[in-house]
Amino acid sequence: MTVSLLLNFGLLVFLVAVALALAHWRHLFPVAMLTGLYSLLSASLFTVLNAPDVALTEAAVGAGITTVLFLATFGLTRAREKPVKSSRRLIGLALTAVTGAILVYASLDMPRFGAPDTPVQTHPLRDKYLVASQDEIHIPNTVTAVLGSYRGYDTLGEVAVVFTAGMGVLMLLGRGRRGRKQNPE
Amino acid sequence: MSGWWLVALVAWPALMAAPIVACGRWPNLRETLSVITGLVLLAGVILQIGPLVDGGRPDILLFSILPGLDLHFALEPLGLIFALVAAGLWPLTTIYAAGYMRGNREPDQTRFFVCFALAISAAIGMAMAGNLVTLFVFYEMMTLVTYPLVTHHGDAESREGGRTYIGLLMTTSIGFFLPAIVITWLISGTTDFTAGGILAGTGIGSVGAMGLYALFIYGIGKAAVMPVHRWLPAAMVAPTPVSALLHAVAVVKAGVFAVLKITVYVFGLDFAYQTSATAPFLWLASFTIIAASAVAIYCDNLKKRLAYSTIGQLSYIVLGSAMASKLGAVSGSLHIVTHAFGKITLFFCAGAIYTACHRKYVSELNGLGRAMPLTFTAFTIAALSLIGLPPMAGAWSKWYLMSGSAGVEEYALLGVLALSSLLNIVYLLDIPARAFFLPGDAETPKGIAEAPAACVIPLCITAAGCIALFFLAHPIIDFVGTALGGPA
Amino acid sequence: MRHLVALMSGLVLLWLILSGHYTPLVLALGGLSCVLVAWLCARLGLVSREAVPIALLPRLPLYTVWLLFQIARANMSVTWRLLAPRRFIKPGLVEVGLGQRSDLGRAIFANSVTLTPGTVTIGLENGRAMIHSLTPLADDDVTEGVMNRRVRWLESRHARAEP
Amino acid sequence: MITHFFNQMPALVVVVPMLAAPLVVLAHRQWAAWLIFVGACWAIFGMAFLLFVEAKIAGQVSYAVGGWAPPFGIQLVIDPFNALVLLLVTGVAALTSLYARASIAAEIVAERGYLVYALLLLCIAGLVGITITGDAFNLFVFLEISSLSSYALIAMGPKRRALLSAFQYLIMGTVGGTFLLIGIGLVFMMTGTLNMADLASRLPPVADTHTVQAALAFIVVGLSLKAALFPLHVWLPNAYTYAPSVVSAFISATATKVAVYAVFRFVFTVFGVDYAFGTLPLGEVLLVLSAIAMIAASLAAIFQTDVKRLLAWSSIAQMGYIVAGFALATPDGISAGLVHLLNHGLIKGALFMAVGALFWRLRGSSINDLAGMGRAMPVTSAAFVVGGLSLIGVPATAGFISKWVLLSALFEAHRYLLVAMLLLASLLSIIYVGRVIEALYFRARPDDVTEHAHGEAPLGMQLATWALIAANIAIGLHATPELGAAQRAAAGLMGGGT
Amino acid sequence: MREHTVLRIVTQLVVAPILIFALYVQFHGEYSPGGGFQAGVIFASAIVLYGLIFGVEAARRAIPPTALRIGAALGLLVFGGTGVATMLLGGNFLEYDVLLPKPEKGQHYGLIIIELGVGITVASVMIAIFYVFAGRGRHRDEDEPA
Amino acid sequence: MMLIAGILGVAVTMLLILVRVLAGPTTYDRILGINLFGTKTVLLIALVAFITDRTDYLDLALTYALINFIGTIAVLKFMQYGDLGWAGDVEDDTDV
Amino acid sequence: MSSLDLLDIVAWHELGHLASWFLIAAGAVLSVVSGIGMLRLPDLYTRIHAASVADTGGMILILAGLMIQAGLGLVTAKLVLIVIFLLITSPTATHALARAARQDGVTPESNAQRTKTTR
Repeated sequence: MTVSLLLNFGLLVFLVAVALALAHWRHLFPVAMLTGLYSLLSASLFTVLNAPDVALTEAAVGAGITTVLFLATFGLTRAREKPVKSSRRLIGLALTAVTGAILVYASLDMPRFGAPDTPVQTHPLRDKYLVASQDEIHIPNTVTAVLGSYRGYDTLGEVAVVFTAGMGVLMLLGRGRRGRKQNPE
Repeated sequence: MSGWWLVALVAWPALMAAPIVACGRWPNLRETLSVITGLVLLAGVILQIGPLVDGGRPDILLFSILPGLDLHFALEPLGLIFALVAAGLWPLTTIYAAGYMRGNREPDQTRFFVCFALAISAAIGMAMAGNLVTLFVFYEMMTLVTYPLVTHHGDAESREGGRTYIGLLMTTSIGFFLPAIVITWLISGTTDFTAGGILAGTGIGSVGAMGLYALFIYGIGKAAVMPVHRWLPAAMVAPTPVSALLHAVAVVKAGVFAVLKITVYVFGLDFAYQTSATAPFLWLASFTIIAASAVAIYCDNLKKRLAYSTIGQLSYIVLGSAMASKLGAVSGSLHIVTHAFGKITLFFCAGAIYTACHRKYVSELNGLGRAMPLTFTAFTIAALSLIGLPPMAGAWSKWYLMSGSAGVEEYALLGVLALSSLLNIVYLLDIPARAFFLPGDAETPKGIAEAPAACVIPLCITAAGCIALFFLAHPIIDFVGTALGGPA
Repeated sequence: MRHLVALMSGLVLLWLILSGHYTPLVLALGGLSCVLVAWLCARLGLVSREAVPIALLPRLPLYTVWLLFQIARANMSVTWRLLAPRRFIKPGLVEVGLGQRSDLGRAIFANSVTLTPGTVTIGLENGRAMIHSLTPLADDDVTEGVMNRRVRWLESRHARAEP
Repeated sequence: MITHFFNQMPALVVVVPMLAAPLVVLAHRQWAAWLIFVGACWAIFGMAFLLFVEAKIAGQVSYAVGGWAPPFGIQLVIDPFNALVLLLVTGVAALTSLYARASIAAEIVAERGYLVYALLLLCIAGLVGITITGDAFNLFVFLEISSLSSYALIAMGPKRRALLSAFQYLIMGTVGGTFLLIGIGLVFMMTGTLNMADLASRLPPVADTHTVQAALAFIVVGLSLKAALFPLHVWLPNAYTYAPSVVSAFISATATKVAVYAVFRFVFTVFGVDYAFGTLPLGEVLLVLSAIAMIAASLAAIFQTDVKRLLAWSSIAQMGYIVAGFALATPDGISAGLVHLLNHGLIKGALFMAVGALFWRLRGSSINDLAGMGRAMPVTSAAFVVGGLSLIGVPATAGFISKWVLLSALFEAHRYLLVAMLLLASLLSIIYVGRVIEALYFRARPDDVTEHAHGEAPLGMQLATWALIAANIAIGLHATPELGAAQRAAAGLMGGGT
Repeated sequence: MREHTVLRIVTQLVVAPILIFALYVQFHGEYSPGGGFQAGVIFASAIVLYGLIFGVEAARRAIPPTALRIGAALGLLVFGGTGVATMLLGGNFLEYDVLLPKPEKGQHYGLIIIELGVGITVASVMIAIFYVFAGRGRHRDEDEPA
Repeated sequence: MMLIAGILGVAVTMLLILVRVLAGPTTYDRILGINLFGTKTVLLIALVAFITDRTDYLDLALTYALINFIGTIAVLKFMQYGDLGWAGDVEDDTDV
Repeated sequence: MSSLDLLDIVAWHELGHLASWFLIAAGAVLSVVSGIGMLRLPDLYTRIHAASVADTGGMILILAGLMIQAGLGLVTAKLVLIVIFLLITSPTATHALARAARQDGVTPESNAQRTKTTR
């Protein structure tokens, strides 16, 4: 268990380092690449945390698609971030700090991570999903059972989200935008 | 059944607005229709006199907007008086307006007549309102439909005037009137006008009542108690028939009528007297009377002078209400009538002068009396009525005001009234005096140069009305008196 | 057609290895998947000699073993250099003429070179490969042409089929 | 079979628009897309009405998606509170469907039209989903659907700036969504459940922890961003201004309202009024913010030169009214807030539709463009006038009802300062509405605009606009049913149970 | 980048395995990590790879945008349609029990169908987004057909 | 035990690579680092799969093995052409 | 079953264990060394060489160690697949990288450019 803990810790430190670099760099190439790195790290972390489904998602999306889409977007725009007024950056920093502070505040009373007596572990949901699902749905991967059946409605919603995103992109950037009726500014 | 009469009367002019719009392309038809509408309305209102004198109180609860908040019509003597004034003067104004608008080739005449009809509808609605909410509904409706009339010309000056007009009226009504109604509702659980007042017996204290009354008085901006009088001179940018309507028939009368009605039926004369909720307004109204009259003296613009005169005269009525006595209320309601006839005549005359020779400043009127004898004779009669000289109608209202003041033992008010009469003489009689006795300048027309008949006939009729009312005043007083309780 | 069959069998094999569930349902889905992928590959133009290099198959195992051996050897030498003082590193560039007749062969050569630590192909065009090496020794290894020959051997049947 | 259908309505009301969207994409042709759009919108409107009635009779309608009993599966709940919101959303959607055809044909290139319909349907599905779900995470999912579709729709606006404003909205919306998600995560961590009713019963024991406090903060802030609650309103003026007319109309009438609904669904149902308003000072904070919103946003509205932007600022102010009502946390206050939530939806929908109709004719929406249009498009202008009066709160319009109930609630709660603020904001609204009306009727058309700037908008647009206006007047004249429904909802919320 | 020999060859070799792997992930969601969403993304990344090397036009010829549009819609319809089917069969929305006589069988098949729906939509949308984005680079600003 | 050693080794390597990625100096260095990082992730996941005895995690590793290089290629292509969709056999492919 | 057989099995087991141990440890060491190389070496091209140590040697050794752990079966097959795919894709990426770097004008740190040609 300690190794896992150590690994968690190490990966988190890596994540923080990458995140800081992400925030720091103005040129967008390295940023696009670093997001790839970020996803590699998170995938590892999720694996270590025993969440292979999430890790696989992260792997599939982060390794293949994210970088490509980032770059494609740069192709549409420009590869360098516009310098932002320092005041706005300060505001952003302040907001981030406040959010972080609240999170830290929130963490003061959180149940211990992974402890068996946390509300999440003691709630009847856990038994239902991990035990009863084997009888009710008969498939070994409870994650799929939860996502597909118990919370299938959420998943439907998420598919709709993906569909929305796709249609939105098609609408905004698809064929013939140039020809659309446009008022001069 | 009789309740539906009220609804019909309120709805009638509004409904007739549609055919008036439809006839927009044929001016003759349109104006005939307007006049007919007015006459029918008048007939309808007159038909109500009989039942009311017999003690009938038609009443109808149309439907409720919110629980306890109804659209409720009810007719009682005060309302009938106001309705009669409005309905009676409207056809005349319409005829006059037809002549005036054509004589001056005004644009958008259809819109003008439609708004006119709607304004009358609103006035009748106020007259027949059975509760505060209904009163408020039609009060606001009147503000809104008269706004296009004020802004009629659409140029920068009239837009500015219109802004002041609607801005001030809406501000006061939403800022003070509405909360006052809400408070009344919250305190008493109803807004229905009831004899003896709905606030009586609710345990509201003297200070509270005083504050509430202030909210009402300043909420009803149409009553033009200083300092919320600014809209009235501003509205003078409108065509003269509009001014006539605003200042004599619909708007300002609606304001003071609302004050009167609230004093009598919301506070109740006894309650108001006991809590002396209205007392401060004796002095505020007095101040308004004197100040407005003083300002009027210095106004060279004829219509503006009349406007300030109106402000002063309205405060007579507020004063009457604020006395919180039967006599005060009677004199106030009487003054609604007499001032209506007097002031509409004056405005008709001003409009006639403008139509005939395009003069709008007092200083330009020298010597015009010979060219427009009918007009200036009528002007003189009306002026005398406002000043309060017998045998003009105004004499009675002033008389009762004075006795009212004496009745509530505020003798200082007598002085105020006397002083104001003096000032009235100065600024009103100044005009016919110039016209008749001073020599005209080079451009003064020689011979008779009256305005079109459509303008002159109405003003003659109203001038005659001023005299006739002198003899008809007592039935009115008795009639109103039956409706009022409270200390005499 | 040959290639399609080969592709299909490859896919089926892959599926069987990946799946590990041999119920009728899963197998049926697997069959469908293979057909779908094959059809898609056909549409993408991926059912060709280049994309399904069946001709290499007979000699591939031997080549792989040899290559692994090379990799092992190179690993040892490079690992040592990574830790040794800087002077043991003498990078250099070599241009090598390629004898392979097909692009497939050239690609295999380039990747094999890259795979062996110590050498990396940094250019491949017009029948010539530009190779960067960590040490002259490794450089010699390539220029000796051993790997070149091996790849030629690997692709010989394949290349013959080329018109 | 029929009863089965009735039992399925809570799911159908979401599923119909959600599945109509892909059908629209498959149909591809614009008229077919429109027909599907209209059919779906009216179908869910009908269902929403039936559900409303059902919720009124039964007190609460609950539906277990997937047949899994509540804490295990996702539950849809329709109670008097959200039945009203549902009615608003679907009603406006139904009218939007009539309005959309001409407006979209005029503003969006033809081969893209079907996508606009699809995204509108998705947006509707998202909003309806948020409204009726009884599950915290599910709410987030549908929030994302509605947000994503609205970003895209706003970006379709006819000016280039539309992209920028959509981007701005996207950034803030994403932050909001993330906050909400964090909040839900924290709550989940403390209770182990996502079902709102279950949460409500499991939170009290752990309510006194930093985690739950932070969760409340995150959820409220996140949703307030979507609701454009001052000072989180920054995205709204641009978004409403540059969006296509039909999108402005629909979104202004529904999206922020649903977000406010969601805020108070969490605050009242999940966290409980005693906790949020008693233990924590949420009520005071919201009251102060809403007071500022009323005044500041109204002032800002006065200085706008574009009518859509003006209305957008006014929306921010009006959100202040709504929130003020809810934040009183008295039965009267909540019902007043709810009444204004509905009324404002109707008012703003009507106004934006009217402006859209003017835009349809003018290709512009600045106040100067509108000069003299009262004569050129009398019917539309009249609609705007009535809508504007309702916004001001003139009697016999829905706005008056709002103002009345809000004022009485504020008086009851002895919040006299807020009364003053509310009145002041109303007065400011006279000024900004007045500016537009003045331009419509009392200014001459510019001389250089002669061609094509005359004649009314197509029937569909007018029909939709006037239907909303009629609703305004109807409510203004007879609001007893609405208030009754709102009071039932308030009673339910104060009772604490879902 | 077709002239890049190594990349071209390797891409040709790798696309088919990626595709089959994607379908494996798709259909083994019940047994091992993954499911429709991941499968869709992996599937799409194969096509993306192909598009990178052979050009978007080539990819578009093989998988036309219309097919993607239909696919995206179809996936959502498959998922939602399953729910509607359960309603028609007398259950609640997405209550797969009623699909087949045995509830757990119904659950199993229901899950397979909806995961398929997820996969189709995700793959289609991802590819479509790639088409749209990648087809609008600096090289062809003018004659852009997207 | 041995697995732990393996994990530690991989983790340390990751750290070293991370330093290189963040240090640069050229973009290509970074890309190289990230690419290598991908391989390390594959190893890490495989090792974790064995340590937790969940061999189905290997699918994850396989995913990376299959598609990790797509990102790298995309970056390279973009750096070269500024466009991802371009077929690229028309211009400037004269190679040395 | 004789005791000898039993011993035999245990020995085999131990041996497998040992081999696996060795392979993984060696892989880890190679990995780390290549990481050090990544930091130490002077320019991009030389660093590529360092990287390829981890890419090939480290990877193969560790996965081979795992294969021994898993024994003959599907798991090993999967590991083999991983190895194969990595062997195909990672040099490709490296090559593409090196080529792009060169075309971009990143010059190798090299004193002599020798050219030899074999047939």
